Amino acid sequence: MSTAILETRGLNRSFGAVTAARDLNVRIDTGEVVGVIGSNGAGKTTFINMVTGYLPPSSGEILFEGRSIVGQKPRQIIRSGMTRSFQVAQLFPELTVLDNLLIALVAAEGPRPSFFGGLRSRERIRRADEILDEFGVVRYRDTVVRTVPQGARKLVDIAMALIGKPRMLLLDEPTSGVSVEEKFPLMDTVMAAVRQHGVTVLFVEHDMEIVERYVSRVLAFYSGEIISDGQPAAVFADSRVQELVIGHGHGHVTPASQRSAA
Amino acid sequence: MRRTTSRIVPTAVALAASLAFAAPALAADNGKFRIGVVTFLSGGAAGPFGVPSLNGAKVLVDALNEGKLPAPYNLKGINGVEIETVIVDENGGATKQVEEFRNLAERHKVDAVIGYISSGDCLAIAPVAEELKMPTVFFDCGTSRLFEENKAPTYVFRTGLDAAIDNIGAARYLVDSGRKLDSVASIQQNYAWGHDSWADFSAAIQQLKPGVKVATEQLPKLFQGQYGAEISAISVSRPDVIHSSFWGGDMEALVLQGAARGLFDKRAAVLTCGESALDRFKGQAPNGLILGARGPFGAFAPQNPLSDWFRTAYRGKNEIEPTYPAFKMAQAILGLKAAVEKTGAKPGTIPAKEAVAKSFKGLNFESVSGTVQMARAGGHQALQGIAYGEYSFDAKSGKATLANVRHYSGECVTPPDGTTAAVWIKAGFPGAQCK
Amino acid sequence: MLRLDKTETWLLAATVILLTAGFLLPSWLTFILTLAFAKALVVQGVVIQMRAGLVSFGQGLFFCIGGYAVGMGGAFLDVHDVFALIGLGVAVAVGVAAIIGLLMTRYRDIFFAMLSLALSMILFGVIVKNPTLGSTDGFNVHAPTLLGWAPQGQEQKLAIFVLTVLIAGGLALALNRYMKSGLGGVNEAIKENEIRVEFLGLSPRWILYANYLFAAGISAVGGALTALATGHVDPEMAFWTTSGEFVFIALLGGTTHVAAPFVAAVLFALVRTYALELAPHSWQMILGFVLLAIIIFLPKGLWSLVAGKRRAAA
Amino acid sequence: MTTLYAILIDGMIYASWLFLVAAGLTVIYGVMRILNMAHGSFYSIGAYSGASLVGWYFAGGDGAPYWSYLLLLGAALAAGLFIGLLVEQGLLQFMYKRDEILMVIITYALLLILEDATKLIFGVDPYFTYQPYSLLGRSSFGELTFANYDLALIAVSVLIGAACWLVLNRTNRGKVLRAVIQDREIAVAMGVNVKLMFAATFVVGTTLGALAGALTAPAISVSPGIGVEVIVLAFAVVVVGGLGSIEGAIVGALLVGLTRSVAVHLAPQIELFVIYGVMSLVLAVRPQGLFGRNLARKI
Repeated sequence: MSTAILETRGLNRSFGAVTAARDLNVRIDTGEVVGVIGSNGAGKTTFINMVTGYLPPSSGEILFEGRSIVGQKPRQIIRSGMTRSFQVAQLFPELTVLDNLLIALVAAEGPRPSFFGGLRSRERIRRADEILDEFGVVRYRDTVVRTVPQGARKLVDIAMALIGKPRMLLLDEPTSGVSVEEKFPLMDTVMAAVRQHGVTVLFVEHDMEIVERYVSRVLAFYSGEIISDGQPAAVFADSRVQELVIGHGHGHVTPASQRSAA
Repeated sequence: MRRTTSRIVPTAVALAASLAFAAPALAADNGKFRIGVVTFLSGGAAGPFGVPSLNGAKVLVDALNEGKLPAPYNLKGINGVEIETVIVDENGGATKQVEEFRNLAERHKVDAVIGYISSGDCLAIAPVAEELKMPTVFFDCGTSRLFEENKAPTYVFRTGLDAAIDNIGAARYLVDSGRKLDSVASIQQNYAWGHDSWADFSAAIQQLKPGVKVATEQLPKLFQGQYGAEISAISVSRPDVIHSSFWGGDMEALVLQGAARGLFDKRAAVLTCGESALDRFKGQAPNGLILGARGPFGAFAPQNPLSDWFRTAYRGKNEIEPTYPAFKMAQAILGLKAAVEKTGAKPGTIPAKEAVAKSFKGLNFESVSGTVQMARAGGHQALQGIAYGEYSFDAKSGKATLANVRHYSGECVTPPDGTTAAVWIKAGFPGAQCK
Repeated sequence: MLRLDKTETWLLAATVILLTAGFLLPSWLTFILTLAFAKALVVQGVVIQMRAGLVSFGQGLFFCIGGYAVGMGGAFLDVHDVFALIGLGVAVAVGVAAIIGLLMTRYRDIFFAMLSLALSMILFGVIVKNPTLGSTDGFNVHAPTLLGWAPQGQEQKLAIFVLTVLIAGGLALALNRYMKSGLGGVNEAIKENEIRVEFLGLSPRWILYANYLFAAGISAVGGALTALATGHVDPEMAFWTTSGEFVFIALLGGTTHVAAPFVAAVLFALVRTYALELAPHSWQMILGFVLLAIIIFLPKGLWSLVAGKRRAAA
Repeated sequence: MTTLYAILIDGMIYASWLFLVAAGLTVIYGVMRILNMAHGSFYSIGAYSGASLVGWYFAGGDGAPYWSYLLLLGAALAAGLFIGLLVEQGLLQFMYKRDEILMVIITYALLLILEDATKLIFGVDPYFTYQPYSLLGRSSFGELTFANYDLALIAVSVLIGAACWLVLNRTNRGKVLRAVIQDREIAVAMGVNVKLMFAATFVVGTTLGALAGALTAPAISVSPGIGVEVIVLAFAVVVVGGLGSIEGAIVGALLVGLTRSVAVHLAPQIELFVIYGVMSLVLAVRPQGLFGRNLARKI
């Protein structure tokens, strides 16, 4: 019997008239790799935003490793061991990839960065280079992020999320805006890294092939509710999922990528 | 990026150095008598004070260089040496002025500095002038603190009057003119000038007519321009007299808006700086409005060969009557000339600054405002009377004149040395000699 | 580690050169330099906030506090030692910053700019309303002493120049370390993407707060030195146009290098002095055009010129 | 009692003036996201052109005095159009890519330039063109007298406020404008000519500024530096009301205007702080101003 790392009870959230989350009860066990599918506006990102403290839920309970984290700031949740990546990579566009990682490393060392200890310490640069290597983006080391291709940016984004040595990682559409040929290599790299760190993963994804290939379990969202939860095969077989999610899902792969590219 | 300092540091030093050596060239010792003239060329004080004073300076300096002045100033330039002016804008705050003063003294190597309208600038400059041993003539700033803080001056002189005198004079004028005077309303610009003026006036009026009530004290921001609320507040408080030290555009705006709203109907109002707009009101000011000129200047200046000459020369150049700032500047320059020439240095030479300061101390000299005695602050502060009069506009001729003018001698309105204006007023003007 | 990097070596060199220059240059020039360096310290305060994406149009607040601390310390507390006076200024400034910083760090962009402007204008108002502080006229600073030594006249000016150069040099070293430190890096990161910083587990607000206090402290030193040099303080120091000047100089130099504000401040002082002589009626206009030119042609400030040259040379 | 309605009328008059001064600023910010420091210069340029034109007209002597009001408007329009086009076409249009705060500094440079330019063109002598002000006479309420010109100003600014609001909320042009405000990219995609919109908006903004100046000119003595004086005021009003919102500017002006007139009548001592006090207070409670929208960033 494995233990729940993340659990939500009766989570609700509405924006005015729109309900983005209705009575979400999710339980994710340590070591799972969970995929979240659903058409746009189904409430996937809202779910991640609530869990990571960016959006306060209208009502409901969120437990991380048994402790309630509702009302905590994102930074507190991050420090307690749950980090996330973003649909549109959230980086420091005018800084080099290396500096992006160095700052993530500084952050990982504690909430009060030193006034005078240099940012580019040998130790940090060594660690950063390891990470660059691990994620296969060495060639962008000294490039300004603004000019780095989407796929690489996504990797850096995820790498920065992993630097904090989280026990749980939430990936928001890791392959959106990434070219078809880049997708699988990217996911392979990510999952390899994740497995190596032994991190529990939940990721939102439109691309069903990706989901099928990497997850042990699927949550299907539709208009703020979970309409199906279980083994990928089972979920995909579900008629409602077929009709409400996959139909839309595929239809929305391209728009999604456009959106995040913009 | 790191390595770049290597270039910038030397460049900066080189730049500084080159300037240092450029400096003497700039202050070419051309044998002329160099005067730094500092007055407002921008900002709100430029129009009413700065430019008239600068025009006054130009008229006078040109005429002096051509030796056109009536006696006793018919000696060309200053002591026979041609005058050259270095003009500096007084705008920008005391810190900048101190910087510029040092430039004048050490880079331009001027022989004397004349200027400063802002009291803040005078207070900041005085110690620097003493430190640099630079004869400095303040022509307009009125703060009483000038010689209260700088007790033993050597090089600092003021040919203009202490602002306390404006307000003591104003109080006397009101009392002597026998008006109904049970309550006074005050409207001053909200800065040192306004605060001090009101402090002096209210103290003086209390002395001269005990029991006067203060109807209201309005302190609008400097350069506010809109006085609707203040005018209502004053009207509501129903004072017999309104006192204001407003100057420049603010004063004109107050008069215009007040007149349009009947503020000055059936009550007296005294404007201590009013004369500077005598010819600008064009009948918009009500007849009977009491105006001052911060001394016997402008329209209050006595008839004498010098003032007649100055008026004509000024009109000739600027098509308008010279106002008091022009007179005060002229007075400062004449004072300096008189002081230099009294050193006895042989004509055509520039005496040492120490000598100039020595002979300026306690000097008596003829001026566009009559005879001036440097008889206060140990001979560093001019002692002169003050005058007030009522605005009277003749619609037909379109000319404005002053009616019911009263003059008060310097001894009547000026505190003797060794006491501050405030103390002197509180004590009931001991030793004041008024006819 | 106390190994000096290249910048630091050069900063030390510059400090030494300037110290010697102080004894050779004419006193009007050393005076301009004194004021310029003092001003540059305030500009440093503006710059470190710019690096975090905040533009302060009210740095004059702390400049003024520093200056008045010197003036009032001498006039009312009978403190005359320069170090005590400067310390006093810094203490008060940081104290004030610690309070209003709690409010300020909630704002970004123009709101930060406007609110900082409003706050410094409030101080301006308070002083103007206060006759014992000389209202708009301000008041003169008592002659200071250096650890018991009371220099006079020329000697005093020189002493203050030396003091200013030493303090400026020291602070430049510290700032250089700060800019290259972890915290310095995070400050730039906040400018780039505040949300990401939050999602790295840091508190942007706390970091901006620390930055704000630091900036306040430096600016106060600048104010104190200015007051000591000119021997006079007045509320103009807190007026918004004064703060505008600091922003002006910050842009002139650029935010990329610790030495830039110093060079920019010197250039500014010289440009202004000469503009004032060449065109006493339109020197502001000249400044305006210079500022525009900088923004249009050198968006990263004069420093990019030097940096650019280097790149070209390399 | 008297004091009460004195406070109200004075407050109204001052508020309407504040609105006149702030309207142009908020319009420009609302559409272009430019916090225009040079707005004060537009105000003073308007004031100077109005004053000099009217002064010249009356110097000419004969001529129906009432035409002078048209001259004021004419001067304001001419000045606004000219300087607006000059600045927008000559400078700003190349700067729209820059970020908000840099635009503030660019307009600060503009302010420095325009201040001296005005001085060089119009000189430093105060312009004192009282005729349009005294022409309308006065009216008395009980023991208080007001200048009809000031009362008329209330009407004018109400008109202008209404006009701005209607254009923005009730016309197609306005709807397009609001689209531009909401999202520039989408507006462009929709084929809106943003360049034109911006140019038009800026000119309207400057003209409003110039108009405020021209309408104030007869009541004051126009002298150097009046521009700089109004900037901070206008900022305060706009920031209180919420940057870029006309409704905000109206409410901001009323709030500041009335508070100030209360202070003047009941506690003259604090007059100097009122404006910044109100501003800091509002910002502390509602950072985006009373009517300002604050958009949470989407991630």
